[in-house]
Amino acid sequence: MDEMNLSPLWLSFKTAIIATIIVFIVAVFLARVLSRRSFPGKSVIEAIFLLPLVLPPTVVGFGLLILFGKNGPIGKVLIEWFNIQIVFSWYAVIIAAIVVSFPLMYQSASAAFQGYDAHLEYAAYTMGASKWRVFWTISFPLAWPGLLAGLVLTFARALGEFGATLMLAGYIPGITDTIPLAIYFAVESGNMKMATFWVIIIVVLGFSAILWLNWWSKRHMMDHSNNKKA
Amino acid sequence: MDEMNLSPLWLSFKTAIIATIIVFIVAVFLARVLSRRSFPGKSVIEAIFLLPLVLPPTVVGFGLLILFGKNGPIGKVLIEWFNIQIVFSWYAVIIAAIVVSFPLMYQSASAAFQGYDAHLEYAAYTMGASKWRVFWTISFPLAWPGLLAGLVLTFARALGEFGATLMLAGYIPGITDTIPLAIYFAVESGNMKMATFWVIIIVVLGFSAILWLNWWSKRHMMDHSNNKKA
Amino acid sequence: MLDINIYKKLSHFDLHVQLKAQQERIVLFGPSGSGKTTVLNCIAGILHPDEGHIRLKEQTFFDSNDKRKKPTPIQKRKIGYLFQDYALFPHMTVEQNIAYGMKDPAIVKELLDVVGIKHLLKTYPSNISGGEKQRVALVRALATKPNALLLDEPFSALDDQTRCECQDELLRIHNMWRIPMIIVTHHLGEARKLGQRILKINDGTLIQE
Amino acid sequence: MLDINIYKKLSHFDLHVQLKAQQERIVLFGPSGSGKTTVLNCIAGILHPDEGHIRLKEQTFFDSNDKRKKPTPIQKRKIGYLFQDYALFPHMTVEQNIAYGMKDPAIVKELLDVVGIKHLLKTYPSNISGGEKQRVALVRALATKPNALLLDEPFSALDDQTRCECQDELLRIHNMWRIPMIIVTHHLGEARKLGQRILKINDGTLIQE
Amino acid sequence: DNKQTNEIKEKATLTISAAISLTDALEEMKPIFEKEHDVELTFNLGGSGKLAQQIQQGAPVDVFISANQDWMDILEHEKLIQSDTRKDITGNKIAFISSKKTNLSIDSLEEIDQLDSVKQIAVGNPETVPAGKYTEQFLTSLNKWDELQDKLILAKDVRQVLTYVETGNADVGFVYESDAKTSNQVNILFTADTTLHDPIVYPAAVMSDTEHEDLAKDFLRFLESDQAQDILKSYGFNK
Ligand SMILES: Nc1ncnc2c1ncn2[C@@H]1O[C@H](COP(=O)(O)OP(=O)(O)OP(=O)(O)O)[C@@H](O)[C@H]1O
Ligand SMILES: Nc1ncnc2c1ncn2[C@@H]1O[C@H](COP(=O)(O)OP(=O)(O)OP(=O)(O)O)[C@@H](O)[C@H]1O
Ligand code: MOO
Ligand SMILES: [Mg+2]
Ligand SMILES: [Mg+2]
Repeated sequence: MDEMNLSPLWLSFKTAIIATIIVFIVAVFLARVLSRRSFPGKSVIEAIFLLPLVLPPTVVGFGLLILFGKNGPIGKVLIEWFNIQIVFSWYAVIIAAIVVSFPLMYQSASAAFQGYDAHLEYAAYTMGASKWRVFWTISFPLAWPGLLAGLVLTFARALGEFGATLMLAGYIPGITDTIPLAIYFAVESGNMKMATFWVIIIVVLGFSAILWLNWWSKRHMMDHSNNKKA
Repeated sequence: MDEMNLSPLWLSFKTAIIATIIVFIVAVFLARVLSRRSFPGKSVIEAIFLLPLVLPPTVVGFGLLILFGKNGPIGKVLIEWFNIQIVFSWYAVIIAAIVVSFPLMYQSASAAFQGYDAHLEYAAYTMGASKWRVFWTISFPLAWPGLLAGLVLTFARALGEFGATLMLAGYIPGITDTIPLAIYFAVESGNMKMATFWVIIIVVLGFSAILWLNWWSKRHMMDHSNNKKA
Repeated sequence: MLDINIYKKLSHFDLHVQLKAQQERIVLFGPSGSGKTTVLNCIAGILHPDEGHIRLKEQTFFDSNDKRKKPTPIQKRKIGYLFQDYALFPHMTVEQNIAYGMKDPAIVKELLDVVGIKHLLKTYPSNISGGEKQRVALVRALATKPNALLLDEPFSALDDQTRCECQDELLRIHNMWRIPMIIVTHHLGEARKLGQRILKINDGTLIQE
Repeated sequence: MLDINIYKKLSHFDLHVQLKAQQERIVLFGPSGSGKTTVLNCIAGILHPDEGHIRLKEQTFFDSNDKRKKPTPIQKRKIGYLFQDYALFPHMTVEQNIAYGMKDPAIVKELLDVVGIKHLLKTYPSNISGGEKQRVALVRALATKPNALLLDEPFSALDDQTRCECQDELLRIHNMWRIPMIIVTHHLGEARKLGQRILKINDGTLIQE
Repeated sequence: DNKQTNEIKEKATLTISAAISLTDALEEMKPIFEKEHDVELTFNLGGSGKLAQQIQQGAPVDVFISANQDWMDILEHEKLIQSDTRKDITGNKIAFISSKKTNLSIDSLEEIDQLDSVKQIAVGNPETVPAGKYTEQFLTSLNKWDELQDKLILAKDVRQVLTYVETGNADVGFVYESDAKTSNQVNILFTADTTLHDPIVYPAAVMSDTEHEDLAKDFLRFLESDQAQDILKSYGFNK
């Protein structure tokens, strides 16, 4: 504990937030597009989205390594065209967090968009609102309780991600050492003090973020339901 | 691959199903009780439920090991009173799966119970229905889309659980070797064929279960919404 | 038999309603927003008055003077209630909706014929018209054979002929059951036809007619 | 100006409605379940006929003979619609509901006074009475200053006085805007007062009066 | 009475927590020992640290085979093992590997300076992975460790090092010789001079609270037999 390096805190925080934002946007979009549609193979697509949850994170990490590695189909292109090396970089940390938390957001969002009365969207359309506006002002707020649940799960999962990160990003102090990795290596080396320290940090970080999210949601998204019982 | 031992398949299947059922019952019950109530500290309790998601599974496993180990507060009691040894047994596999998948079900269920019109429950009460009956015939089916999402997440997560299991249950062939553990050890011993075999098995298993669940749900729980567009 | 005395603060006025009903049909008549639905909700147990009491037969549902007594839960009050917005269960067919609290299948069989929704039994509420929903809600409320009946604008979505048939049926059932009924309506003709007593309410206060 | 010809199979009968309207008020009058709401839904674009056409001004919204043409999406039709079940947005205050598609703030200001819901502007729809909801939905539909107006039982939850005030206001607005209006009602007096033409519908078929 | 017959019928089960690198060798020994002693062997495999922590928390283990002395020392200090049974049963070497696909030409220790040209070097985290610790000692004694810091990818175990090298994401890596032999996609360029790092040994011991003390001791004895040692050698382990 002598020379405490706090870089994992900042790194984990940054990663979890950015990953959550990206996952939220992509998953909400996909869920909205797919939720009111039915076509053959939809179930299969949705099952594929769940893959990162079914597979142990190490295996997910292995798959990502094959894809994004120096010789992988995506990794190669990125290096040759943009000179971006994914493996062992911060990008790897972000990608791992995104991939493992995506299924949580997708499932939650998909259920949320089925949960309210579609009639209200029609009402908005009759008032001349565009698809985009109806989405943001009607669908999104009505689906919010489910979306919030997904957000919380996503953030927590992204923050706690370990197995896939370790595989794709390696453990490079100062660059890819998120808190979960720091905890893992502290535990493995029997440094229980250090491990406990980081566990407390990640719990505090996770709690504050989730409590803040709930508070924010109550204030800005759910004020109408607070009034319900008045 | 010569002497293929299929015990991980059966073990993983059994574990995921039993864990999912237990998690479903407990999480739905808790979510229902807490969802329509507000008291100081509720957010904190709900954040605690999310702990197993924020912490890396290995750390969760370590925590469980301390709780359920021979000298742990719970482990001690179980051994002395019931002569049940948790560590290295199938119980450990189940416990690990339950703990890591609980947050997914709880969050989903909690959102689901906020999502429908509480007025309908009152209507059922005026017809003399008991709390229990209203729960099963009104609240539960109306919350179903969200509960289904939670079920899918729970099953997938329980099936894929690895880190906490390895810590609490060890890798004991024939007793605690779930598919994720089998994959891990196949990879560790460089047996890529075996690893690939198990990855395929777990994907097929996960997919079949999830597709079946969706199919069953469409048949038995959501027939009214199919009709909506007719 | 039904004895209520309700005082409740609402956002724009105070509700103060006192009434006693034997086995009679009382019409609650008053402008929109005057507190009619709120009165019914208090009797059914969905809302609670700030002060007062609610009694039916020998049972006391609510009494603000008796501090130890908790309000009787909705499901123990045996009060049939047709909600203004119907509150049909969207995941059940019309038949399942009606069967949910059904005590008297004989009545239901007759009613279905008279109010003309027999052909909709296997349909879900999202697939029927507004007036059809209202009639389903009516049959559902009557099917429970309650000790008292609350009807919140029971026929507002019906055309004159259907409305007339439904009114007649309601009168017939009242003759049979002899229970207190409180009927909310805006329609003066309907009030005269259905009400043995008509109570006018305005801004939360009763004006005996 | 409004020219419709709708053929649509429903579960218990076929809907077959043909009508042309200039800038006039048409009342659609008929028993519960006869297809009135379905007609309005087709005009608004929420449902599509199996065959026929729907035109307003120079625009063709739907034409089953023109295979290349897709039905015009709801939001491009500029048709104001008061839904039978109001369809107020539960997460917005009354004020936000009305402002959602508002084109004509002046009209809204006047309307709020006349229909008597001004004191509810900051309230959420779950906290207002049935008749109040209906008036909010009316103001919301008028606020969009549409090219045609569809009103599905717009005054069914109102007491006689409020109803009368609202009717008068509607007439005044029609005189100002001169747009086609289709009004569904069960109330014969209302039909006579509002309708420049009354169309009777029964089991999906029009009977010109 | 009934209970006794049950006990006689049931075969004793010996639980052995062993460093994961020994998996294949132990699997080959299993039937031999089981036949000789009418016992069932159960292996609990994992990283030495994880195994030791399980034992600290009261996991029912009879024999522990660690891949390093440190964890065994800790257990001994906590009196969890029977000190007199502790023996070093085998050893290993650090191997310097590269992917078969690359044409790197470092064939001996003398050419190690060419490491400067490679971009990434995978190595077990010296704080947790024994192989990493030995690699650190080895490179430190060559005065290379600090110089190469920026190129090091720290892995959580030796297998991860292998994966990085196999997939070409790291140019080279340091693993145990026994691990290198499990992969047919890597070349062993050379093995480290054993004098340049602490001896790599695998200590084994019987647990203090074992219920099968004699069998456990038999198993340790068996591990030292020629038959067992030959098996270990065939997988790259050397005392
Ligand atoms: N859930 C609620 N919370 C707070 N205030 C409410 C709520 N529902 C209604 N109110 C207000 O209470 C008053 C009485 O409402 P109530 O629903 O009892 O009227 P009503 O007589 O049934 O009217 P209507 O004929 O329009 O249905 C109104 O001013 C209304 O705005
Ligand atoms: N969503 C739907 N899907 C299928 N059938 C429907 C649907 N809505 C209504 N129907 C049926 O279509 C017919 C016409 O319904 P519609 O709602 O147009 O009647 P309406 O004239 O508006 O009646 P009301 O005055 O009771 O509202 C009815 O027989 C009804 O059961
Ligand atoms: O299994 Mo080990 O302890 O990394 O050699
Ligand atoms: Mg009312
Ligand atoms: Mg209608």
